[in-house]
Amino acid sequence: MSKLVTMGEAVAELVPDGSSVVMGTCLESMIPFAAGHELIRRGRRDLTLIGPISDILFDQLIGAGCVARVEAAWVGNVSAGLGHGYRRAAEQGRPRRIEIVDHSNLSIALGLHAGALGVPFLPTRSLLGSDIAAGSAAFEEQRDPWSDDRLLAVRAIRPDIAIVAVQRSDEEGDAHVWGNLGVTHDAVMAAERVILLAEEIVGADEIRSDPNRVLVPGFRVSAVVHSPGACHPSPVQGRYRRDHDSYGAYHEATRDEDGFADWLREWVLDVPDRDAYLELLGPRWEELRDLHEALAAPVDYGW
Amino acid sequence: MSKLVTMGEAVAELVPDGSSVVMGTCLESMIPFAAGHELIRRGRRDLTLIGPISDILFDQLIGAGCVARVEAAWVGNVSAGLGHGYRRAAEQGRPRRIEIVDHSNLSIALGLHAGALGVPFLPTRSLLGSDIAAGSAAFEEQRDPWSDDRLLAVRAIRPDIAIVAVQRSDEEGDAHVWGNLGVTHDAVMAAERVILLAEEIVGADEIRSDPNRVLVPGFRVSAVVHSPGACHPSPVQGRYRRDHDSYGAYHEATRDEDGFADWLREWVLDVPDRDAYLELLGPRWEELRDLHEALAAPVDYGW
Amino acid sequence: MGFEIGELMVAAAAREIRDEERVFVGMRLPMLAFFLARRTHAPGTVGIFENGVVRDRPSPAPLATMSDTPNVVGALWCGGMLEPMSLLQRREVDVGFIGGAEVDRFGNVNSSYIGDPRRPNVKLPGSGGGADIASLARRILLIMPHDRRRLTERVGYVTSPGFGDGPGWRSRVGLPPGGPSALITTMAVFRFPDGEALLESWHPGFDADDVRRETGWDVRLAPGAGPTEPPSDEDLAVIQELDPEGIWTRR
Amino acid sequence: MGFEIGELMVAAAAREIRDEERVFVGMRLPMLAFFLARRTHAPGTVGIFENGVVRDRPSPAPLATMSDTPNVVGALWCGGMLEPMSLLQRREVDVGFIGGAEVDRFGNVNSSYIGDPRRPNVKLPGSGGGADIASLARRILLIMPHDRRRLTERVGYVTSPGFGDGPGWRSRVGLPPGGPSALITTMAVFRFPDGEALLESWHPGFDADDVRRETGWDVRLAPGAGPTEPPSDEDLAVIQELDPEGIWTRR
Repeated sequence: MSKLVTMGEAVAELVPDGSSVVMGTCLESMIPFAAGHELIRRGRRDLTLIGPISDILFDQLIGAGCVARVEAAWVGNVSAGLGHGYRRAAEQGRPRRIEIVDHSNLSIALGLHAGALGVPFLPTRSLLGSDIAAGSAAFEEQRDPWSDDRLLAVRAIRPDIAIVAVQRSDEEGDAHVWGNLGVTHDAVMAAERVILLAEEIVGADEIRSDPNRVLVPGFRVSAVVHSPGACHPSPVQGRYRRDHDSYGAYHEATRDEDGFADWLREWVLDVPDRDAYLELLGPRWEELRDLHEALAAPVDYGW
Repeated sequence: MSKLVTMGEAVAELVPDGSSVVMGTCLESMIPFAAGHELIRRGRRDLTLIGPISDILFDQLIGAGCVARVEAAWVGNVSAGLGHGYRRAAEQGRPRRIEIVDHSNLSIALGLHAGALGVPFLPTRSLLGSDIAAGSAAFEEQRDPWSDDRLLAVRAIRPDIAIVAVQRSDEEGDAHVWGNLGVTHDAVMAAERVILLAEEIVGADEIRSDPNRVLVPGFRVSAVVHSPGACHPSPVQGRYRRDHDSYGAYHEATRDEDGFADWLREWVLDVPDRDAYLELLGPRWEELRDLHEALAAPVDYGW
Repeated sequence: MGFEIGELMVAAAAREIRDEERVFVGMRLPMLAFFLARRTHAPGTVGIFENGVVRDRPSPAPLATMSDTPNVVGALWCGGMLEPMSLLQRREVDVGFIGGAEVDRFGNVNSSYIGDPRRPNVKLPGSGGGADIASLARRILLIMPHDRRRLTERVGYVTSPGFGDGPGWRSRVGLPPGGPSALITTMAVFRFPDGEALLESWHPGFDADDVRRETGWDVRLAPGAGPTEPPSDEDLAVIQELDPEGIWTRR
Repeated sequence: MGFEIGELMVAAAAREIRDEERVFVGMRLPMLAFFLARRTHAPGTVGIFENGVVRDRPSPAPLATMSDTPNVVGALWCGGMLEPMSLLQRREVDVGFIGGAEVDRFGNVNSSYIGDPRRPNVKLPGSGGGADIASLARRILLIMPHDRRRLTERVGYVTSPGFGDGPGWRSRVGLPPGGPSALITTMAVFRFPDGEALLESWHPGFDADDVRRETGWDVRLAPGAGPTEPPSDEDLAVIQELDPEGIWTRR
């Protein structure tokens, strides 16, 4: 049964106001910017954003006023450092106050892993003595029942929805993904609903030819959006490179609120969909897709 | 730096008497029988065997008197049911008494996963009320700090050594493996030392062409043994099928201790190495390797 | 009777699977039941194997174990054991199959020890994934040969927990809701409406008294108990296609 | 002076890496230091990136982030984040690099909040993996710009724990042994023999008093303190090969 929908349909039906959304699960690559921009265009409000290192995607959604709460290890601009949108919200409450639940990369990975495993928490030896854990509802100190060692229990994170990008998917949501995967697998297993942004839609037999590379059984996927270029300016292995200049330009353009508003209009609000966005990029988009081939060695699942 | 050694060298140097050894990590496939037979030939004693479902490998080692302790979810003969060697040891203490630490598949997977993650335990909702957990040193009841729900803490398992088979490896232990993987990844990460049995030795560039398919960073591997056919009679995806008849024949031949001794002599003690073993199989070995090809779809890691 | 008991058991088990359900599939009869359900009334089911395979089509060749090479080919997903087990623990598995050496009136299963575990008369292979399926699936189906020594008042060792000592036990020990919904034997089908086995039907060639004689507890009838519904012609055609040599259903 | 401070910092950091060590590699100067060490005295080191990449050769093209496409190509291993983090937690990572906005006399790092966290003057991006590296690596190397406001007596918020309030603190709170072994700044190198920063060396163009003036705590000298060893010609040649446009070392 095909789960193919447009980005607009996916966001409209699966991401209501107030949803908790995990994105940016591969860290600096495969960030689903196209979905974030659609959330902004639809004026989503009171979202909880969850992710290890979201690069500028979270900054954009926060700056656009979509976000009530952030659970993350790092929010900023990987190329330029600080994120102005995040800072304005955290420091001045503009455009609105946000609640921040601080994590480290390991603790957010463990929270999602607990959600994926179906247990209420997972223990770690990290963050003991860090102010990240002190007084946070995401953590509880506990003891190892055998050694009595101190441990930190990281509470399970179960997002309402995971939005992740994949290189190729069939129409039912059986998908191949490759490259650095970050917390993608656990995010998709922990979330109640999953939207895949697929660079390419392929036949089911192509996916089934390599079941070890399948992200997640398709029955955990709610919707598949065919959205080539969905991750620009972040990279997708085998599809396009990172557009470093975009990050610098965003940093410069969004130093103040007026600049942010202008940036948002130019790149999000006045852009109807991803195709129009890619057109706006001009010849740069072609250049970013001019890659050196690097084919994986053949694998025979012979039986 | 090459880690290539013979099976004899690997077992002699890395698996002393008294070692705890995890094997059979893929469940019914890729069981490292060749390594088990070498352990028997070298007269290893007081081993602890760890694995979910070991099929007849554990039965053979127990029957040969190599084993002091078994930590497993299931020990027997998947084709025929009960394992006579295991029964004789557990019921009559012959050839020696063994200690049995009962697990379920999930609990042994979690024990190894805890070892892999570097935490002293992992919580589960399984096995509450099962006699497997009652009074076992492998488990402690605990409570979720948030909901106060009952949970079972599964103690970390950190084997001295993991012996696993792979389809192909380079000389440094960077290896590709495919098919159903069971607890292989966690076993290799949890163990202090790792021996890989490689069906094929390939160049480093072949492995590096597909880093997502690499089992484990090579620095966790202590030794690589080039041992085609190491898993017979269990199957290896893309290499050979399961030899079902061997399991039935073993079951019939080992009903009593004399029969077991005869079987052991014929298939292990009088067989100097794996090449001789495969010769003993005769034309059957050729037939088992006559497979239907099933190639994975190409993947481009283009950059 | 134009069919074997094995075929009837497969058809009876298949009827327990509803469309779109996620099924923890064992080998032999359960696997046939799963694919029969898929081919008849439940085309949207998905099968999950604990070795790390998820699939919805029969494998291209018959299987003796779930890790045989044909089971990976054409799979929807393939990886490690923790993922299928996590689906269970997240309560996303609707139904799982369990066998065992002994079962009792409350659906508890022993597949570990006959006699004192410290010096057993018989050491059975153990849980495998059975105890996890029994703990965590939303409901389980028990498949067993019918024998007075196997269907016993109280198992000596609970490998795979059913309803313990009766209503309320699962939540008291911390287990999620679940437990056996049916016990399908070579003679009969039992149900567990309140945690205790009630005889629902007996297979062709047997009656309730036969079942009583071969059961180790005091058999009580479910309301409306009667003969087991035989497999349909369609069921039989599909089963014979899935198991052409009758290895599992006709030996 | 025939080199830039960035090049000196890279060479100084590289000298901290011993052969065969497993290094948690950050971007920029730490990555250059790792590959410099590999090319000179430590050919057996392996680099681990928290996004799931393990590699021992420089990527085929320069990286701005660890998830750039060239970093995956030719990697020894690539997967999820939990695996590199588990190597840390299993204490198999010998050395990790950390930066941050503020560091104090006991090597605690703040990369979260300047001012009251509930109403911060500056909201910094946060830990990323820094707090985990600081908690779990066998030792860490701190790399920072030298500035009196950044090298402060006591950080207002401990993102990445160093030695807390001094000797014994790590074990008291439950952290494994570890903590900073060196703080390499744009002016100087400090060591932490007993959990407290001692000035070991000052870079060319500076002396101990310059460092004192630009440091927010009362600077104490390590025994034998003196000028920082400059990069060798070989160091400089390799650095210039790794960073031909001087993006990180010369901007």
